[in-house]
Amino acid sequence: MSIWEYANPKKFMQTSSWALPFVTVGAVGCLAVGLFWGFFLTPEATNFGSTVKVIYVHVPSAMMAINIWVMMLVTSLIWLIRRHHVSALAAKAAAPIGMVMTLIALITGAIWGQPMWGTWWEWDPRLTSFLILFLFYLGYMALWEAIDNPDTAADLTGVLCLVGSVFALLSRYAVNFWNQGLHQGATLSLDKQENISDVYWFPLLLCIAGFVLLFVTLLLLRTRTEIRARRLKALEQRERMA
Amino acid sequence: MIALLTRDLRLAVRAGGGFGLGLAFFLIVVTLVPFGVGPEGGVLARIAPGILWLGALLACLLSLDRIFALDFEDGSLDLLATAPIPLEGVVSVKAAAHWLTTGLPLVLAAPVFGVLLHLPQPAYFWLVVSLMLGTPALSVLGTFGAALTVGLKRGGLLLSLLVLPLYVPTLIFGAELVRRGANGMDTQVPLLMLAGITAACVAVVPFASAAAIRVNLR
Amino acid sequence: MMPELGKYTVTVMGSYIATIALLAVLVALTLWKGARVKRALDAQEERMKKNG
Amino acid sequence: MTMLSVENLAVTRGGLPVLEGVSFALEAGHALVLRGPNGIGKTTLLRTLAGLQPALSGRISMPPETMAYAAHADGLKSTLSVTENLMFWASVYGTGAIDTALDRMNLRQLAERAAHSLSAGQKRRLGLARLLVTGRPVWVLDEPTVSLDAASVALFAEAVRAHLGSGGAALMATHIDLGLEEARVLDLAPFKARPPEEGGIAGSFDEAFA
Repeated sequence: MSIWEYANPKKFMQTSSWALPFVTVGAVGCLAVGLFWGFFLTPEATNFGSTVKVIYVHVPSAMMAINIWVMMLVTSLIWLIRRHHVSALAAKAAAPIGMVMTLIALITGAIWGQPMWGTWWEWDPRLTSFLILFLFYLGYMALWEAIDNPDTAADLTGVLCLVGSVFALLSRYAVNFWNQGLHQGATLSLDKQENISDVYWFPLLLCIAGFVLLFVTLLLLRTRTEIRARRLKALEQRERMA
Repeated sequence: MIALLTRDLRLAVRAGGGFGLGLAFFLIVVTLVPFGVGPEGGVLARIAPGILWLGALLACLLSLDRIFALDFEDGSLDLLATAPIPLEGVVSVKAAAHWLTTGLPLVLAAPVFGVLLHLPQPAYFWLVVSLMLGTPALSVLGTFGAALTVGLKRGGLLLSLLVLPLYVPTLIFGAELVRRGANGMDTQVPLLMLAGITAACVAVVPFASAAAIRVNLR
Repeated sequence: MMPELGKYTVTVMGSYIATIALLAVLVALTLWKGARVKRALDAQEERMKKNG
Repeated sequence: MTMLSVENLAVTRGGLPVLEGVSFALEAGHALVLRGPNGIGKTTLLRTLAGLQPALSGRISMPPETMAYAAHADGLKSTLSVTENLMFWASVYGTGAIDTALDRMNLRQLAERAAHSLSAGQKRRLGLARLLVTGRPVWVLDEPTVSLDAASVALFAEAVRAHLGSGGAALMATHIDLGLEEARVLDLAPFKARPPEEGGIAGSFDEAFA
């Protein structure tokens, strides 16, 4: 039983339809509990006031924005190397989710920045990098939309994703160099968990789990749709040829 | 390969668009900026490095969609792909021809436009150096974008959307180099980064461009 | 029940509402497109079965 | 001597198989004409042979650097003169001599004219002259006689015959009769790919989905 079996569209459809109810329930549950906990039951922080509650949407969405791009990079590579259609279609399905996550991170960041820094938008390295990431998502999706032949589109977007990843990283470095910013360091992220007290940590963890599960749910749904659309296209083409 | 380069240059000269249009566009951008921000020399001098870099970048962008489109339409691209030169070589030559017809004239003309924007004295040297080092990367990356969109009917706008994010690092380091040069600050880091990015792009991106062309011709 | 958000009410509420609204749009679009494609594919398969 | 042999080849267009089980061999001094209705996959087959797209399955064998491909479009640059167009391809293929090609295709008087001032038939002749300057023995031609009048078709047939006479080979896709009596004709209709349910070869996606 190899993992590549799931790259077969039919197998993927079966497995995903089995798994969907579980991840959906998980996503809804984690998100509901996590957001409720974060919004209603956490105390104010001394330096942030009640705005600390924004981290429950800001941090998970920002994490997902980056992780989804990484996932797209991996699936693009799998497509380019092993030519599994599901892999390419999963990358296509993930892009809009990643774009929305980036948008959420940007918007909540701007709303949060207003009282904290006194401005809606600051050309801070992190914010700027996310804006650039947003542009990469837009370009990637636009390229998918523009090309008729699905395999050509998968190949070209895969190559774009590879090149884009390198340049997204490079931009991150360049932007850092260009302007040292106002943004909190990684104090609120996973690797520095000792910096954040348990009161905030557990609901944050729940929210992160919720966002991940929500992503998986949407990804499965969207990939199923893409597989069906791809099959529809193949059938129509066959009909035209017959 | 040399034959391809001379052919492309000759085509650019005959078509007339190559050298002239990019420069004229650059001039217009530089002319319009003072109308937008006001004529005070101090303000202009401060933003001149950025404006000059941005102008060069946009002028470069303008001619990108023609890199492969004409060869695709008349079938030359099919024939070049079956010819005994590697496609990686073809796209490199295309990028070189684009640079010679748009990048190089911009580099040479930039100091003149710098005068119009009150660019500070010490910055001229760095302006030319940064454009000289940076514009090849713009051409190579633009060739990649053009290769991705070669078969598309409405590729122009998409091309800009794909290519502009890739220009971010080059723009940042290029403009930063000029700004630091103008203020007499240390220029080593942006200089090395700019040169490094260009060198890496020239070495690696043609492979991606050639792959994209192969997919598009399939 | 409503927690005291003080002067940051708009900030916190705004972030949550924006997030939930964007996610809701994404979910709605996903489900809508999913249903549409499924219907189209079923119709196509039905037709091809009928025609042999 | 076999210049090009194809065994059990299947080719795809847009991810779907269009032809399957195509086999033939092309000997030096011979010509093969591919026939078949529009959309059967003549162009797809020729592009696959030229290496522009991968074959779905099957084997193509030919010695390296023997093929010259000519597509529907001639790949001419309209602002360059006839000589410049030919010189370019001659140097790309490393042959460098264009005089025989100019004479054989009757382009001598037009040598300095810009390509955009040529008539459709003259352009086509220039496109075929490009094949001569490649110096490659195997010509793969897609609709070589489109927009040629009867006299030019005869001229073309003469050029092909001379090429075959000097040990070359030609593979052509065409609707009309070229007047090349010695050419073998291969009708592609029997090789039309069947749907997978009838035992046809499956395209990449169908295969994965089933």
